[in-house]
This record gives sequence, structure tokens and C-alpha cells, in this order.
Amino acid sequence: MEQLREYVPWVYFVASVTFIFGLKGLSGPTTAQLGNRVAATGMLLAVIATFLETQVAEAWLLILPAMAIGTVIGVVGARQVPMTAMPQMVAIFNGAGGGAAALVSILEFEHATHAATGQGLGFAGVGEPIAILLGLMIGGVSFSGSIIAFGKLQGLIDARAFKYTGQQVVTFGIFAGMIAAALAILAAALTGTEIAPANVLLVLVAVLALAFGVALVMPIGGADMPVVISLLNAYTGLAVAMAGFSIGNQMLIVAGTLVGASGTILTRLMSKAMNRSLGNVLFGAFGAAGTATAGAKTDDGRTFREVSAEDAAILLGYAQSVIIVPGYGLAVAQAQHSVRELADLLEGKGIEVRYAIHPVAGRMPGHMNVLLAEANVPYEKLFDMEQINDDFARADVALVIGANDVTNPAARKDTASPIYGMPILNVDQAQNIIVIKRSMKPGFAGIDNELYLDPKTGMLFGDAKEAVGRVVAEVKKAG
Amino acid sequence: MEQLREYVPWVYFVASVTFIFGLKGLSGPTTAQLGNRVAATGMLLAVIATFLETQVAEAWLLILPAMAIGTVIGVVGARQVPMTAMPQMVAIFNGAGGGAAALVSILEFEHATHAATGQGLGFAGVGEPIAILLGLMIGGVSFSGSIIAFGKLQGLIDARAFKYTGQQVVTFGIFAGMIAAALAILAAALTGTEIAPANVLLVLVAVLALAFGVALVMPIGGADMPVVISLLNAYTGLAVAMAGFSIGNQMLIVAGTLVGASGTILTRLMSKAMNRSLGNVLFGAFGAAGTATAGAKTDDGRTFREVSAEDAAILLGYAQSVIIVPGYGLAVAQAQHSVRELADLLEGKGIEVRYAIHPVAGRMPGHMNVLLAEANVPYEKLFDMEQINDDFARADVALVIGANDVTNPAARKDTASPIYGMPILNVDQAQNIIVIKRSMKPGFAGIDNELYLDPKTGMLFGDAKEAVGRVVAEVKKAG
Amino acid sequence: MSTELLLGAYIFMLAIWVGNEVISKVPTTLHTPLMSGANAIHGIIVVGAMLVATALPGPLGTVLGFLAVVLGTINVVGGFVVTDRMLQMFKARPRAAKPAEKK
Amino acid sequence: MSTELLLGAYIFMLAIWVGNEVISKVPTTLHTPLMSGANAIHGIIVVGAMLVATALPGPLGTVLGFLAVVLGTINVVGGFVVTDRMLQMFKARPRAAKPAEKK
Ligand SMILES: NC(=O)c1ccc[n+]([C@@H]2O[C@H](COP(=O)([O-])OP(=O)(O)OC[C@H]3O[C@@H](n4cnc5c(N)ncnc54)[C@H](OP(=O)(O)O)[C@@H]3O)[C@@H](O)[C@H]2O)c1
Ligand SMILES: NC(=O)c1ccc[n+]([C@@H]2O[C@H](COP(=O)([O-])OP(=O)(O)OC[C@H]3O[C@@H](n4cnc5c(N)ncnc54)[C@H](OP(=O)(O)O)[C@@H]3O)[C@@H](O)[C@H]2O)c1
Repeated sequence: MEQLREYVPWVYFVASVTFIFGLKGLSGPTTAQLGNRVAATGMLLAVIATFLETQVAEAWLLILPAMAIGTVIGVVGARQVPMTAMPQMVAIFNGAGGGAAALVSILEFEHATHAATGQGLGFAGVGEPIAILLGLMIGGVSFSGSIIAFGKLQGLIDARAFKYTGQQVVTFGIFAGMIAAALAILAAALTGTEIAPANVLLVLVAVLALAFGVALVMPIGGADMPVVISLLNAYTGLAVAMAGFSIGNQMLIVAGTLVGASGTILTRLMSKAMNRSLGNVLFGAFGAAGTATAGAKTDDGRTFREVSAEDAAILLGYAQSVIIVPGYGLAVAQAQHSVRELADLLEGKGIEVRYAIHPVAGRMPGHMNVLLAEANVPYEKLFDMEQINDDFARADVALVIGANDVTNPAARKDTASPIYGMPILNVDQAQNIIVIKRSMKPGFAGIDNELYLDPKTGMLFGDAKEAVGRVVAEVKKAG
Repeated sequence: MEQLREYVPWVYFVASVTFIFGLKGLSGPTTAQLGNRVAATGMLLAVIATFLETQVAEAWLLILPAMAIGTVIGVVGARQVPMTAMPQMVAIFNGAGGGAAALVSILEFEHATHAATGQGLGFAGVGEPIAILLGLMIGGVSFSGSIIAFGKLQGLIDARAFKYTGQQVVTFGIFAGMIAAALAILAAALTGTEIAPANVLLVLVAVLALAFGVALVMPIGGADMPVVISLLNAYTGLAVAMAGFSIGNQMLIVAGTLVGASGTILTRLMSKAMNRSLGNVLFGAFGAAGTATAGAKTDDGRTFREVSAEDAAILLGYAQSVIIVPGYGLAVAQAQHSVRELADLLEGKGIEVRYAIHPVAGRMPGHMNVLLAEANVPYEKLFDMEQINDDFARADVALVIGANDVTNPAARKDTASPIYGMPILNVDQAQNIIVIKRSMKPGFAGIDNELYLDPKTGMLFGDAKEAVGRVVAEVKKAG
Repeated sequence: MSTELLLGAYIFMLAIWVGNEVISKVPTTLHTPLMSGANAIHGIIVVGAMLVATALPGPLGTVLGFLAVVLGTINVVGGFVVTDRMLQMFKARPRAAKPAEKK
Repeated sequence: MSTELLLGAYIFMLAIWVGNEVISKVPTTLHTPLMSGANAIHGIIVVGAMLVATALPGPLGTVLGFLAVVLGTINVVGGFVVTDRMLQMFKARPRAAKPAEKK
């Protein structure tokens, strides 16, 4: 044991390397799963090695039950959650990490100041108290922010942006209070001038950090939650890195910093994919799942054309090239297997079938890919927007299933539209358009879609799974 | 001074950051120069800060003159060298760095062992002596290897691969001896069992490292020198990192490791661009600047067709699309300005003129780009091999100026050819081919080029600059 | 300005670069799995929680330590399992893929 | 197994990643300037040479120290100047470019 303990830091070193390999693996489609498992293995090694440390080994009666409880919660949560609720799940796990980082910071603070006698709080330099305070504040914000994000996505809290007058002032006040309390602790640590007992101040910092996390996320609408979760993920990484500084553990510094840095980049990439700036996400008003512009345009006298499943089957049967456009509704209806069946049938007739995947179709990046992969749709038939957008003009039928905003031509033309500027799929250029959805109701952005009023468009109403099933039956009947 | 000295490590930290930015900048065409300058600025800061250290400040009488001499040699060398001799210059600078790393290792060894009393050599752990020995060995190899590379490229040493029977045995013997001597020192440092005085062993390690560097590079032909220099560059980086470990300087570790890692990648990219594996470069036989296969093929009765500058001008004047293929001869003749003039004239007549740049045309990667950029040929007219290779079939005239191997169809067909497998420019698919060179002599690989015997090919003999000048005059006369 | 702080700063700075560079070209499809995988990686805070779990004596300290370990474990276990599950979706599963290919 | 060795190992490992990732997609054209620029960067050994220049007393030590500084300086100065010169070639110089653009 004694000798083995000497190697614990080197096990941590190896674990750090696996985290980098893991992260690199996760950024490529073929290596992603391997990468995740490599990092998990490194993590397991690190945890096992940690049991060699005296204070951990001695506290097994406390630690093992805690780990057992955490494992059960984690596994059950991760296994039970439906695919559509993945973002929430990530949020809650992220919040747990942030909370742990904040608690570690508190414990380390108490540990360091406990033995303090005489002037100051007993810290050796300025580095440790700063790291502890940053870890506490960032971890706290991440914890409460993630919980709010979870609540909004899960429908426990109203998903709309929560706004009130004087909001900015309040939010800023919380932030300023938190910083002030932290500075007071720092002053006590460095010069020994205590305004209030350090413990009281520490609790104040923690409470204000939690409040700040809430204040930060409440005004953001549910639509932007994936971006917010990614940002909070980066925060937790930073908090973990700070915890690493305060307890002098390099593995924590490496892992936390890696996530902090890559998470920041990822957040930027995600907001770019949704055609928003990060500032806009955090402080903008788009998330309001609005009713503002909804219903305004249908009144110009134009009307839509409804089609039956039989009409749709005939149109598809005579086509040479069909492009399927999946959207959130397909996910809700779990229609992926029916869609696959339809595609197989059409391909059996020699019709070319491709899928056009918009980067933000659904409710999380990659949502459509995940769904269609579940139904074993071959990877080569999924095309990114850039790859396929020019081909719509040559397609005989564009079959839109539960997608709305990502096909809305208003994004191109209507400068007043909240989605103006977002690149969309050129569905309107196809020869014929069939739209499957339950009603004329708007989608996520809460705005009408003039595509549905296009004379080329036929509306096939119904739940996506059921409606596609009807089309499948008609196609089978015909041939 | 006293307080300032505390910040020296943080200046080193900042310098380390500039090195990373510098390296990143250097890997993109628009940021390369800025990157180089950022790194240079960081370097300057680090050097200035170093003067704050007591032992450096006290030794200014030794250090300043040494730096003055080094600066003069460096600046004069870097300024005076002609563009074609750049690779040699890099080699010699690299060798200097390797030598410095080896000397630092020796000095640190003496310093650490000097005060040693009693058993062992006075090292605290096993890390320092290992780092010192690695720094010495790698630095020594890099020093002597770079000097041989310089000699070969500069023509001071026969550029051909130097081979003799039993070579492998001798080379391996040197290597084994070096390692054995190093291990003996390590044994003395750890256990105190001295086979021979440590200083004697150290000199032995140094001498054998130098010999090993020579033995490693001598058998490699001049053609492969750029790759070898890149590899030795990575070696020096590693030696510097080891020196950083031994003197406990993190900036040296970062800078050296960066170069070691990126240099290794770069070496691999370079050998890939020349279609060779690194093992093949180091131990293969291609470099023999051979006469083996030379002159064997011209005797099959086929003959070449000579054309005059006037013929060439007429052919070019009636073309719609011309692709210029520059090669090493253009660099030797410094014909870039004349070529530019010719291209301008043709473009004035509405003829499309493009340049096809083979990745290893010339004698160093990017050689042709550098030359043509010097003559202000617009960047958009330079096309990489992959971009333009399919267009040769549609070109009316391919104008080959001082290029040979990179156009040799034998690379495609003749499995026995030493350049078999190297991707080449599809010059032979052009409607007409004009080749400007001085004679029928082979190029770098020392093999004949059957392109010259193609009925579509006209040979225009002469120095590239002078011959292009004649064509320019004829074009002017005609139009 | 301790040495350990300096070395920590080097590690921090280099890890920022690695984090940035390693994922700079991830396709959109992988944004969610990558976020989730990164989320699992910062679950390593569980090791920090284990190390300080008993740092503060007394019942409050024990409760906080216990909680820290529970939260850290949730992060790491849940994070890896959910990521693995997401990524599983990207691979055609042999069972289901076979009959489809026969057609 | 000293702490400093451990921290050095972290720095070493992370710097390898940075070195690898940062240049992983350099175009062929830039191979030579990049090699030359990297060459200049390891010229930082001159700082090491300065620090140990007088580490060994006596004439031999002085000569070795002197030589180390000379060699290190050659590396760093020559390296940067030659790289800068190479890169200068890649930029169209305004003086010459103007008349060409008029055509
Ligand atoms: N991907 C991401 O990362 C992400 C994250 C956050 C927000 N967003 C936003 O989400 C939107 C995604 O666009 P989208 O086109 O995929 O979806 P959408 O614009 O939200 O539209 C989905 C449509 O599906 C229909 N639908 C719902 N349930 C259905 C069912 N069971 N069967 C058939 N149809 C059903 C709905 O119409 P009915 O009610 O009439 O059926 C709705 O109009 C964008 O605004 C995007 O910015 C994306
Ligand atoms: N780029 C790199 O990194 C690199 C590095 C090392 C080796 N290499 C090797 O170098 C070769 C490069 O191919 P390349 O086609 O550019 O060159 P090459 O095959 O070496 O041929 C150059 C030709 O230019 C002619 N020439 C020489 N001086 C001339 C002058 N003053 N005027 C007109 N012509 C002149 C020579 O023929 P005459 O004598 O008849 O005039 C010679 O055949 C490849 O084999 C490559 O592998 C490249």
C-alpha cells in the first residue's frame, strides 16, 4: 500500500492523457464511442487509485455508500430517459458536477482555515483562496443554472423567457454582491482584516452564486437551452479546474480546463449553427416562444391545399427523386421506423430517396441523425444542408415530416421575422411538396410558415407516425 | 532588481504562450509572418528577462560578446544566402541549436556533480541525470547530423548516399556504445558504482553521439535532405526540452517539446508529400542521385523533336489555355520574372494562363510558390497538383520550364523506376507540350524522361531565363 | 508566486490550447454527444470530492462530504452512460441491420 | 518521483498535444517556412545557455559556456531572420504589385 501510493499521481497522469484522447475521439463520428470509453476507463482507474490515499481508505464507510447512491441515480437516469429528453439529462448531470465542485471548494476552505491561528486565515499564498472562491462561485452558478435549464426543458418551469422590469439591475446586484463578499474573504485571508466571520461570508458567496445562476438562466427561452447547457458545461469544467488548483491536483486542472476550453468553443459553434451570437442567446429575446408574429399572415386570403394519403402515395410513386425533410414532429411521433419503411418501399421501385438534415432540426444538434440511425437509415443517405440544398430544385417531391421552422422561407426574405438570417432548407424549390403535421400550428419559433400556402404544397394532416403509416399502406396497395 | 527577478518565470510563461501562437500562425499562409514575429518578440522578452538573474548579470562580460558574435553570424548568414540555399541554412542553424543543447547538458552535468561529495554523483533523483544524458545525446546527434546535411546540400560533401559493407554493423555499434556509456554514468549516479570517471564517460557519450549523427546522415542522398533536416529539427527540439528538464526551466520544456512534436508531424507530412515513408528515407536507397537507370531508355530508337523560340511563340499565341509547369531549373536560372512577363503578354491576348505547382517541384517544399510570389504572380493563378491535374487534358499547351521528375510518366507506369508511385503532373495529357531545359540530361532522380520523346512534345533548349526571354521577344514581334 | 502555482499555470494554459485545438472541427451532428462526453469528463471532480470528503470534521462536514461524492458520482456515471447511449444510436446495430440489408 | 518531475511530465505531455494539433493541417507550401520557424523557436536554448554559462568554473568551463551562448544565439537570430525572409517572398510587395494590377 505504502509503495503503491507513490504511484497514484502517475495514475492521475495517465487518466489525464485518456481524457485528451477521449475528447479527441468524441470529435469524430467513427471514433466517438471509443473516445468516450477510453475516457471512462481512465476515470475508473483514477477513482480506484484514489482509494489508496489514506484519508480516502479510512473513510470508505462514508464514500462507498455515497458512490453507490450516485451510481444508481446516474445509471437509472441515463438509461430511462427517452431520446428526446437527452438535453435535460445532460443539464442535470452537469449541475451535479458543478455542485460537487462548489462543495469541494467549501470543504477545502474549511480545511485550510480550520487550523488557522493568529492573523489571516491560514493560506500560504494568494493562489489558493482565489482558486477556492472561483471554484465555489462558478460551480454554484453552474449548479443552479443547470437546474433551471432542466426545469425549463422538462416543462417544470415555464419555458418562455421570464422577464420583469428592473431585471438587469437585480441580476447585476446579485453579481456585485457575490463579488464583494468574495473580495471581503480575500481581504481577510491576505491582510487579516475581517469585516465579518469568514464562514458567514462564504455562505453568502455560495447563496449569491446560486441566485446568480437562476437569474442568468430564467430570462432565456427554452429554444436556446442547448446552447445554455453547453455554456454551463464549460463553467463546470472551469470550476473543476479551480478545485484542482485549490487541492493541488493536476488531473483535475487538466480535465476541467479541457472541458472549459472545448466547451467554450462548442458553445460558440452551436450558437453559430443556430445563426445566433452567444450574446444574443444570453441577453436576446428570441427565446420567448412568442406569439408576437404568429397568425398575422394567414389572413391575406391565400389558403392551403389538403391532400389525402392516397394522393401523397401517387405523387411519390411517380417521382424519380424524393427528398425527405425530418423535423421535431418526427421525433415526437417516433415515426423514424415508419419513415424508413416508406423509403425502402420507394427505393424498391427504383426511386431515389435522400434525407436532408438541417443542423438545428429537432431540439438538439444531431437529433435527426440519432433518430434515423436508430431506424438503421444508412449514413450515406443523410445529407447536410450545404450538401443537398442545391438539389431540391431537381427533386420531384420534398416530403416534409414534422419539420417547420427549418423550412420557413421567411428566414430568407422577411427581415422582421425572428428567424431572419437562419439558413433554411430550400424545400420551396422542389417540384412538389408534401407536408405531414397535425395542424396549421406554428413550430418552435412560434411563427407561421408561408410554405404551407404555396400552391405546390399539399398538407397531409395527422400524427407523423400514423400519417406515414397510411401513406405506406397506400403505396403498398398501388404496387 | 530584486523584486523584478521574481517575475522572470512569468516572463518565461508569457514567452511560452507566444511560441504556441507563433507556431499556430506559421501553419497558415496569411498568418505565417505575424506568427514568426510574435514568437521572435517573446524570445526577445525572455532573453532580456534572463539578464535579471544574478549569475547572468554577473557574467555579462562573457555573455554579451558571445551573443554579439552569434547575432552577427546569424544575421549575415540568413541575409546573404540565396533563396535556393535556404535548406542548408536551416540545417546549420538547427545544428547550432543542437550543439548548444548538448553543451548546456554538459555544463549542467558538471555543475551538478561538481559539489558532489561521498557516494553517487550528487543528483537528487533519477530524473535529472536522465534528462542531461538525453539532452547531450540527442543534441549531439542533431549537431553533427545537421552539419553533414549542410555539407551535402552545399556540395562540400558528395551528395550521393555514402555506403560501404558492414555499414549497419558500424552504425549500430556506435549507437550501442553511446547507450552503454550513458547507462554507466546513470549507474554511477544512482548506485555509486563507477566503472570509469564520470567525466571520461561523459566525453565518450558526447563523441559517440557526434559519430552517430554522422553515421546516420551520410548514407542518405541529397534528395532526401529536406526531410532529414526536418527530422533533425525535431531532434533539437527534444534536446532543448531535455535541457529544460535538467535545468528546471519550463519555458524550455514547452518550446522544445512543441518543436519536437510538430517537427515529427512535419517530417511525416513532408515524406508523404514526396510519396516516401520516413523509414524509406532514413534507410532506403533512393537518395543515391543514381546513375543506375539513367540513359537506359533512350536507345529504343525513338527520338525527340526540337523547336525554336518562334515555334513556341506561335503555338502559345494560338492557344486558349496554357498551363505553366515550373521546376528546379526555373529557380536555378532565376527565370521567374521573365515567366511572369510571358504570362502577362499571353493574358493580354485573352489567353488563360495558370501555373501547376507540384508539391516537390524544386528543392524544398513551397520553392516554386516562393519564387513566383517574388515575381508577383497572383496567388490565385497557382494551382496545387490535385486542383489542376484534371485540367491538363483540356489545356492547349503545357509549358514545362526546368521541371523534369515531377512530369515523368514513369512514376505512373514503370514499377522499376525509383520514382514509381510518386504522384506527377499530367503534363502528357495536354494537347501540346513545350519543354524548356538546357539539354536532355536527367533531373534530380537521375532518370530519363520519356515525356521528351512524346511526339506532342517540342524541346526548346537553353537556360530557362534566356529561352523564355527569346519566346517573349517572339510573342511581342507576332502581336 | 510559488513554483507550484507557476507550474499549474503552465498546465492550465497548455490544456486550454489542447481543449481548443482538439475539437476545433467537430461536425454539427456530434455537438450533443461531445457536450455530453465533455460533461462526463469534468465528472472527475468525484476524485476531488473523495479526497476532501472528510476534510471537515463534525456532522455538517460529513454531510457536505457525502453530498459532494454523491453529486460527483452522478456526474461521472450518468455522463458516461448517457453519452454512450447517444453514440450507440449512431451505429447501425447488427441485429436490425442484417434483415434490412437483405432487401 | 518528485513533484517537479510530475509537473514537468504534465507540461511535456500537454505540449506534445499542442505541437501535434496546432500544425496538423499545414499546406505543403508552408512546410519549409514552418520548419524554419520551428527551428527558430528551439533557439530558446540560448536562455538555457545564458543561465549555465558560468556554471563550471575554470577556463574549459568558460569556453564551453561561451560557445553554448554563441551557438544558441546563432540558432535563434539566424532562424528568425531566415524565416522572415522566406515569408516575405509569399507577400506581394506593394511597390511591384501596383503597376501589374493596372494592366
Ligand atoms: N436542433 C437544435 O439544437 C435546437 C435546439 C433548440 C431549438 N431549436 C429550434 O427548434 C426548431 C427546429 O425546427 P423543426 O423544423 O425541426 O421543428 P419546429 O419548427 O419546432 O416544428 C415542428 C413541427 O412538428 C409538428 N409536430 C409536432 N408533433 C407532431 C407529431 N406528433 N406528428 C406530426 N407533426 C408534429 C408541429 O406542428 P403541428 O403542431 O401542427 O403538428 C410543428 O410545427 C428551430 O426553430 C430551431 O431553432 C433547435
Ligand atoms: N521540393 C522538395 O522538397 C524536394 C526536396 C528534395 C528533392 N526533391 C526532388 O527534386 C525533384 C524536383 O523535380 P523538378 O522537376 O522540379 O526538378 P528536376 O527533376 O530536378 O529537374 C530539373 C531540370 O531543370 C533543368 N535545369 C537545370 N538548370 C536549368 C537552367 N538554368 N535552365 C533551364 N533548365 C535547367 C535540368 O535539365 P538540364 O540540365 O537539361 O537543363 C533538370 O532536368 C524531384 O525529384 C524531387 O523529389 C524535391
